[in-house]
Amino acid sequence: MVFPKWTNKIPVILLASVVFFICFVVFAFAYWGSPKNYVVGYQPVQPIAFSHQLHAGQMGMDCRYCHYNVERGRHAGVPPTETCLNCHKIVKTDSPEIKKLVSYHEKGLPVPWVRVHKLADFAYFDHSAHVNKGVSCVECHGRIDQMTEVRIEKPLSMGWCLDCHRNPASHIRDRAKITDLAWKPDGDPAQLGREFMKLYNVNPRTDCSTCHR
Amino acid sequence: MSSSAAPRVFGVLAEFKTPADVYHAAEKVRDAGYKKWDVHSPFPIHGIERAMGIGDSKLGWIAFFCAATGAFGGFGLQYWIHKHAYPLLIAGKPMIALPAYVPVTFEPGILFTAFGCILGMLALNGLPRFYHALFKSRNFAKATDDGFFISIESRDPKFALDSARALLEAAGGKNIEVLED
Amino acid sequence: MPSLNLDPKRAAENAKAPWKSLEELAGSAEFKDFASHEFPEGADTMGTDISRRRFMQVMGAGMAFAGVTSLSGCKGIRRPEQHILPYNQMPERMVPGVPQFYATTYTLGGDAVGLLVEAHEGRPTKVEGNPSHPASLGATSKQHQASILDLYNPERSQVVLKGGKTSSWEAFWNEANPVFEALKANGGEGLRFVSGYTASPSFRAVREHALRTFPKAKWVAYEAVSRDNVTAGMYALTGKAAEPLYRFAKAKRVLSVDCDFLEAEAFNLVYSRDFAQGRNPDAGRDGMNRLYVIESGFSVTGGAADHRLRVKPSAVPFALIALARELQSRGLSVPGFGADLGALPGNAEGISSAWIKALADDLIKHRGESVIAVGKYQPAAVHALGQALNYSLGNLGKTVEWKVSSVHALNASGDAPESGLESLRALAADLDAGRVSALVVLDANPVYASPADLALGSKIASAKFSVHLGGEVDETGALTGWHLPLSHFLETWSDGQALDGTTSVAQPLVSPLYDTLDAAEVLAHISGYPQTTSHEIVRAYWAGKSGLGFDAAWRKWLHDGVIAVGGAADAGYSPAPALASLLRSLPAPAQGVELIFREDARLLDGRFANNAWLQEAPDPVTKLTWDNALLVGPKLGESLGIAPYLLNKDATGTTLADYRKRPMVRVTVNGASLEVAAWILPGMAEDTALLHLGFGRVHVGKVGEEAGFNAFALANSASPFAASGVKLEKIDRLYSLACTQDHWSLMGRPIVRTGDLAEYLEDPKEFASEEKWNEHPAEQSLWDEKVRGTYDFSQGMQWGMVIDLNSCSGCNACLVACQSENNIPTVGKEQVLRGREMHWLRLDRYFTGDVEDPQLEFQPMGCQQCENAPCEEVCPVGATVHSHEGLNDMVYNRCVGTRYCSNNCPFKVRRFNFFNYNNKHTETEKMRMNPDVTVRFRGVMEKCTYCVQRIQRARITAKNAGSERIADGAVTPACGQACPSGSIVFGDINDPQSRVAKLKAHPRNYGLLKELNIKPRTTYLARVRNPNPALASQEKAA
Amino acid sequence: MIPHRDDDPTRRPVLVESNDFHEVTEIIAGPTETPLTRNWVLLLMLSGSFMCLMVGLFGYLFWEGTGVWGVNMPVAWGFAIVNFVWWIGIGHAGTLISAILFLFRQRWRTAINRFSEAMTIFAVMCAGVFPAFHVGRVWVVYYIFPLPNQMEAWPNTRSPLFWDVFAVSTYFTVSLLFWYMGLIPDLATMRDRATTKVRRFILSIFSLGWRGAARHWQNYERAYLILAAISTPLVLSVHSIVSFDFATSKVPGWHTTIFPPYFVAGAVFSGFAMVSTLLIIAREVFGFKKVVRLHHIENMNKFMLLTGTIVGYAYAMEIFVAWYSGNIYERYAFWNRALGEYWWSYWAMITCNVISPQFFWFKWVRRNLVFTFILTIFINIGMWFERFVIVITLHADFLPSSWGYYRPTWVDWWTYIGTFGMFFTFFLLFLKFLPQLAIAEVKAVMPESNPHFHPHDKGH
Repeated sequence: MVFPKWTNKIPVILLASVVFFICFVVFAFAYWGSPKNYVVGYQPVQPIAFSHQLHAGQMGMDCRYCHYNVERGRHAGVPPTETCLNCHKIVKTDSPEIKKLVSYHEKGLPVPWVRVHKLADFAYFDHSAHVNKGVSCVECHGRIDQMTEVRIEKPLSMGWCLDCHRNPASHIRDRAKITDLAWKPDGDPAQLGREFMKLYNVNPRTDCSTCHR
Repeated sequence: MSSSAAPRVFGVLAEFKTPADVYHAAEKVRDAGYKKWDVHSPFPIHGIERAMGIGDSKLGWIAFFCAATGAFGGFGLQYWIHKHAYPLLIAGKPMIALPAYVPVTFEPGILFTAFGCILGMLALNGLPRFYHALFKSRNFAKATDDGFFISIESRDPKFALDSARALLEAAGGKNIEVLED
Repeated sequence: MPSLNLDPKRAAENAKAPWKSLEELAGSAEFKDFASHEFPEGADTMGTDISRRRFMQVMGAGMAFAGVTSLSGCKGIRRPEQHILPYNQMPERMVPGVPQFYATTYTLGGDAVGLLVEAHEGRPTKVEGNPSHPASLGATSKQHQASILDLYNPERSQVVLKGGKTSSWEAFWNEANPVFEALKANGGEGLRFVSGYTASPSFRAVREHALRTFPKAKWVAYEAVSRDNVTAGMYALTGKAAEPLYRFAKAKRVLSVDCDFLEAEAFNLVYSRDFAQGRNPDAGRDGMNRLYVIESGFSVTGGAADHRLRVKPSAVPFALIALARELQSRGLSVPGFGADLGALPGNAEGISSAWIKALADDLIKHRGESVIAVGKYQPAAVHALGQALNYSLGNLGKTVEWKVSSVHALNASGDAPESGLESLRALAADLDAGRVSALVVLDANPVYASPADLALGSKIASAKFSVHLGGEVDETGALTGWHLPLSHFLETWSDGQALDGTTSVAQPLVSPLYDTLDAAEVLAHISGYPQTTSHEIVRAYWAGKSGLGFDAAWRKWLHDGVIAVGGAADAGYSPAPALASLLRSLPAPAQGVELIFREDARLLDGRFANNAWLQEAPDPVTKLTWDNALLVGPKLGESLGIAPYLLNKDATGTTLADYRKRPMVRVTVNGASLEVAAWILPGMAEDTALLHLGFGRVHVGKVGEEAGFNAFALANSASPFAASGVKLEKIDRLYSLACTQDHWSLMGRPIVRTGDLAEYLEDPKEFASEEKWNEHPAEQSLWDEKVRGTYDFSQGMQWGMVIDLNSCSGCNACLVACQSENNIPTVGKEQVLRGREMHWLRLDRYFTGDVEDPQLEFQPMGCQQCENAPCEEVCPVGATVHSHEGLNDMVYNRCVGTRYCSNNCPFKVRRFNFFNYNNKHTETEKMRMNPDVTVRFRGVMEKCTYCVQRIQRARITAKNAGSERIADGAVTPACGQACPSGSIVFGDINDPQSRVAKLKAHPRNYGLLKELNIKPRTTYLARVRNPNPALASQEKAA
Repeated sequence: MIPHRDDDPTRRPVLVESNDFHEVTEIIAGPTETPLTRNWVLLLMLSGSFMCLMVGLFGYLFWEGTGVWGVNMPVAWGFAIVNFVWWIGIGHAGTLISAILFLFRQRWRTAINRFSEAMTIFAVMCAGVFPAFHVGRVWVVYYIFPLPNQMEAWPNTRSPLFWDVFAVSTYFTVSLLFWYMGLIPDLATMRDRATTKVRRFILSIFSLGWRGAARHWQNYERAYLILAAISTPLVLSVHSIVSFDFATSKVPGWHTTIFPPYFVAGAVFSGFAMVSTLLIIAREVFGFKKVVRLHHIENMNKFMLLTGTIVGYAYAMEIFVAWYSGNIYERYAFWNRALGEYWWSYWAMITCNVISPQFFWFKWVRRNLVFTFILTIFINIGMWFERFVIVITLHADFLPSSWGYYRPTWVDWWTYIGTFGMFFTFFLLFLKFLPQLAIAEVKAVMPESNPHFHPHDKGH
């Protein structure tokens, strides 16, 4: 059996397509496999249409009014229903959303908020340790004050954590400003950050046991 | 390769019985000054390249290049990991613990060389190539069994059908065929 | 009441798909229900976002799996929708993620110990000792540590049962009330209460009220292993029911007559601490105490002895008598005994007179600073004599105190304290005679835990109306008409009075997980006590005691965990006339093989038989888990023809060729007979066999069933703890015994370093030095160890540990504490047999010297945190690497499980999850987990990390307070915190002022395997013995 | 490619008892063209079913966890590693024969190289499955490879296991390439003999259009030479690195510098043993008596004698060093090997590995197929025990308190047996469908292949 001439092209074509395929696979992992793709943008629907954009943004409430444990504990904490009712006993009591809230409260049931930001369970992140060293909410959560429905803005991956733990300077700011999500440093943020690092003696660790126990 | 409408001649093919015959025939063809021609045998004939007057193989250089790439790559990877990417203290050793880097410097070197050799060999030989005019000759099947052949290609500037055939006949070639491309 | 944990289907699902259970967990309606209704207002824990997260945390490894599958990008697995369930009202002072500690009290068998319990968002997760409670001093026993497991035990009884069928409290009261009304009418004729001894004043008050309500009723207070003999002996001596308390810290010479005061006796936590204090070799020749032990078995106290005299059980009293004679002959008067001592039979054989003489000399030399301690199993006479000797030696008031006991408050009136066994015998008789119409058993299990000859089990039926209140449906509960679920001590209010009179309040950490009541509450209902809830009962009782300013006081008590320290009245020396006859009543030394029964070191009298941590904690001396065995000495073993199985390799100390199968023996005594597995224990007295109580339970959960052999079946109420004329014969059956240490010899290796005080004082430097112990030079490093990138161990905080082998008693409390703190799974007998136990901390036990009469060495062995860690260099993925503070970090979620690290670990302290040991947990069991520690998944290596989670917590607290340094003592690993003798010291070795740094500089300090140049961070203080020169010379001669 | 006889120092008698190239082709390529025999199919089904068993057991392991094996603490490595090292050792003969003997101009190698290279590849496959599956979390085993990832975490390249991954995978790849390259001309031969279209098509694809042109032969020979040159250090490095898995550790009985040479010698030893075991069978079954001749077997027996003696020397030297070091742990480790719980495995090893090869001092034994066959079986068993003895040394290391015992479970046993199924499945396929000797090479070493050959000086 004699092969037709054109078959001599096959090896070349084959070679080319293999090269292409490999490149594609690499790209596919780098893109779709990266948390930048599959973590960022997660935005579940919440049982009650609570808008951070309205409360934190327009009305300029401080994050810590609701997440009051952020400076003391590992967890910023989701406020107990009664915290909402502090205001909403009076304010907008007729809104259907508030009615939902109240009914939960009366039934003595917790509001089943859907969890948005979540690290792997073997990663131990402590809010107080970061916030007290001048790491702003915005560094990990993004501009919550502009979100009507909360979404993930940062990859929250180990590599991403390490990047900051290795050179934190540009992520450190004045403690007074941590909840001011819109705040922009005048001048080089890294320069400013280095000063606050000295002030708060920030020396982040990269030991495994810093986050994994 | 050109694909003109009219089938043009590929060249002449002649068979010889023994390695000795083909060896001496090759010397004659060489002396006749042909360039685009070749000897086909079921096994490598000792010293045939001298009889054909062809130069040395380039493969060594390819292999050497691949070896260097592999070894440097292997070492570089380890150096980069422990010096820059992931500098963790392990068993109290310094970040750059050279003796520990030897195996993974050596092995990639070998691996790359091996690929270099095989792929280089195929590339130099223009393989894989499934179509070739010679395959049209039934007789040529012997070339992988017990037949010895000389083929002179029409691409050769000195090529002239009659003179080539005459030369091969004179050299003792049997079953001389003219093959179309 | 949703029962989360009784759903085998769910458990099975979890077993199949551990990671899947996360979604189930988050999703399950059951769970939400649980979250919102299980606990009233503040106590709700499961519903917060926090415990949701931490709850996930415990499934960490499971999530690791999900994390991997997430590469596939499959939405469902990638992001299981989880809900955050916030409180409706936030409980006061709760900071999510920051544990809270509450003081409470644990009472057991008439003694009380103060505890601090750690709670995460309302879930109690860990038990610690209360430093300000004199019976704890911050230490805990293994039972304290393990008690938390019972709270979440899915098999604990949760509902009222009638004849074994599910019923309700309502139904019970409907039936019970008329009965008790009738009884009230007839004054309680035929009513019997059975309970254990109680240390709770408020409960005693309720009890007295009940007995006033039912004047004709009888109260049977019974403990299988009680201190009746002690109080009886003291009564003979002082005319009061009293308890001797020893001050070992001040004692220079200690004689223990079968008294395991380091583990088994009441107050052992304090005794361990005090004894360790007095054991300091740096105090010089006369500063360090010397311990003589006379015993038949082999206890950890015997292991701590400088001189140990092995005596057959029936001869033990006569050893003391011999001593008394000896002392008498040296002009020491023993008031009340003078005459009799002469009249008594002569020395029993096996008691070396030289030994007694030397001891007598020593005691005479140290009048007023010695202690003679007598064990609770010894008859009253021996106690009386022993304490009389203390008196004559002038120890009373100095090293020994006699305190009036409140345990027998029933008859504080002055007549002899009644013995629990006698009152139980009376009950049996009454039942036989049909004199019992109503039987109320409150948190006791006499059917199992009583000598076989009483045959209570067969008799209970004769009571028309019978109730059992208990934490589990045990042998007793299975026979009574009704079974009522009992609240765990962390779920209810109570109080306690320790032997020294210290009183404290016990407050609950959670409200009852199930619909349960505690004994006081039930009794209050029955007897119409003014208060009915435990909270009211306790408050009212103490309000009555305190009067004005009660609320402030109450709050302080709850905070401190102590009401008043001490306060028990002294009992003076006033011998009763009966004293003389006591000694004569002693049975003469017996011939032939004798058998003794002892409380098991872990399960006690069997009340902890369903506690997996304790079942798997090795017995301190035999290292057996999940079973008891008939312990015999090598010689006796030889004569029984079982020794070859067990000592075929004593040259190397290997115990067994086939390490799984042990020979069995038929024991015949008191007309009963039992087939038990036998175990050769070096150091047992001649012709003596020992069998521990507490095993072989029938009505017990999955954990306890088929564990060991029931020794009570052999016991006789005439003498419940010893039997003579025992017949032992080998039967050709084999039995698997899971031992965690197959090998007992040191092989002459410089691992445990010990020596005599004389040597030490002669040249402290040389005592534990490498030069002396290790002729092989240390390997040199190939590297310049200064060049380590950013790692410099001379900078910052560098963690290290020192363990003092001199004071470690080997009690295993650290092991259980570690298990509780680090979510270490139990693996079960089969896996232990395969050598797969998971304990991060072992207690290595070695025998040295003569196989018949060896010395015992203990060595706690956890990860040594080597600076040049062999495990690290072989891990291909860097799952175990070093931290800047010198910790050998283990990263579970990076581990692929090549197990090479374990091979290369010279100490073999790494543990591997051969199976998914953590996927069997029910939802309630998960509540027990420490949320600060990842729960490891199958295929992952794990090990001790110096409790790095505690270090991190301390660091963050310090940093938030603006300081870089963690103060010395701010971090204590679980083991060190539990250790009764304070042998484990942890801290920053770079801080010259820290305790650990000082100890590292101590001449007795040495590290293991120096020749490997691994630089372990855990080092040991060599052990110093203080033998009596007189005896030492003889022993050399012999 | 085989240098001319004149520069062959050993001046061996010619390889094949034939002076006709075509006959050689017939002898070797012929069997691949005959229809399948019943026995062959039965054998294939048998070995195939064992292979399935192996696959099933690995599935079971994957589902349940490593606990289904007998491994424990302290013996955290068991059969898996024993079998791994054993198979990889067997896989050493092939490359050794094709590379080292080639460089040493041992033309008799031609009789066995194709055969033993095939064996090498299948043995390495059997070896490879063990390290892959013995880890606790197979699904994250990719952590070991230096792949960029979102954790920005990298492997520890100082770990012997990391070296191992590279060594074994390199060895497998290179052996495979080497083997395939050798096959190309023979596939062409078969292509040109092919009678059916399908067969011809497939063979054409795999022979890549080989035309036996002199220019091709030139590059081909050069490639072969270079591969041989690099394979020689490779084959030595692989088992050295495998030995590092033990030698770089702290475990007494492992922690010794003698391991690399002694492992390599052992590997060659077992490799040759397995080759002759299989070759003797094949020779009888397929009647290669004309090609694989007695003196080839004898040569291999001499190799076994040599390497076996080296191994024996290593055993002795280990013990001497342990004693001489004065290190109590080392001393006990060896005392324990010989007289401890697992004494029987040690003496099985000594008997099979040190004593049995000594019979090869006698020429008549070396040339007696039955004896050779039996002895090679002994050696295979002995080398397995050697690895068992080494791994089991774990059961008693530094602290007596941590000493334990190891007992394989039924899963251990059947997984090991299953790998034989895998090995023979592939081997049977090879025997049937590929030329079992290098046709071109055999022809090339026939005196007739020499262009200056004259019938009168044939065979001198």
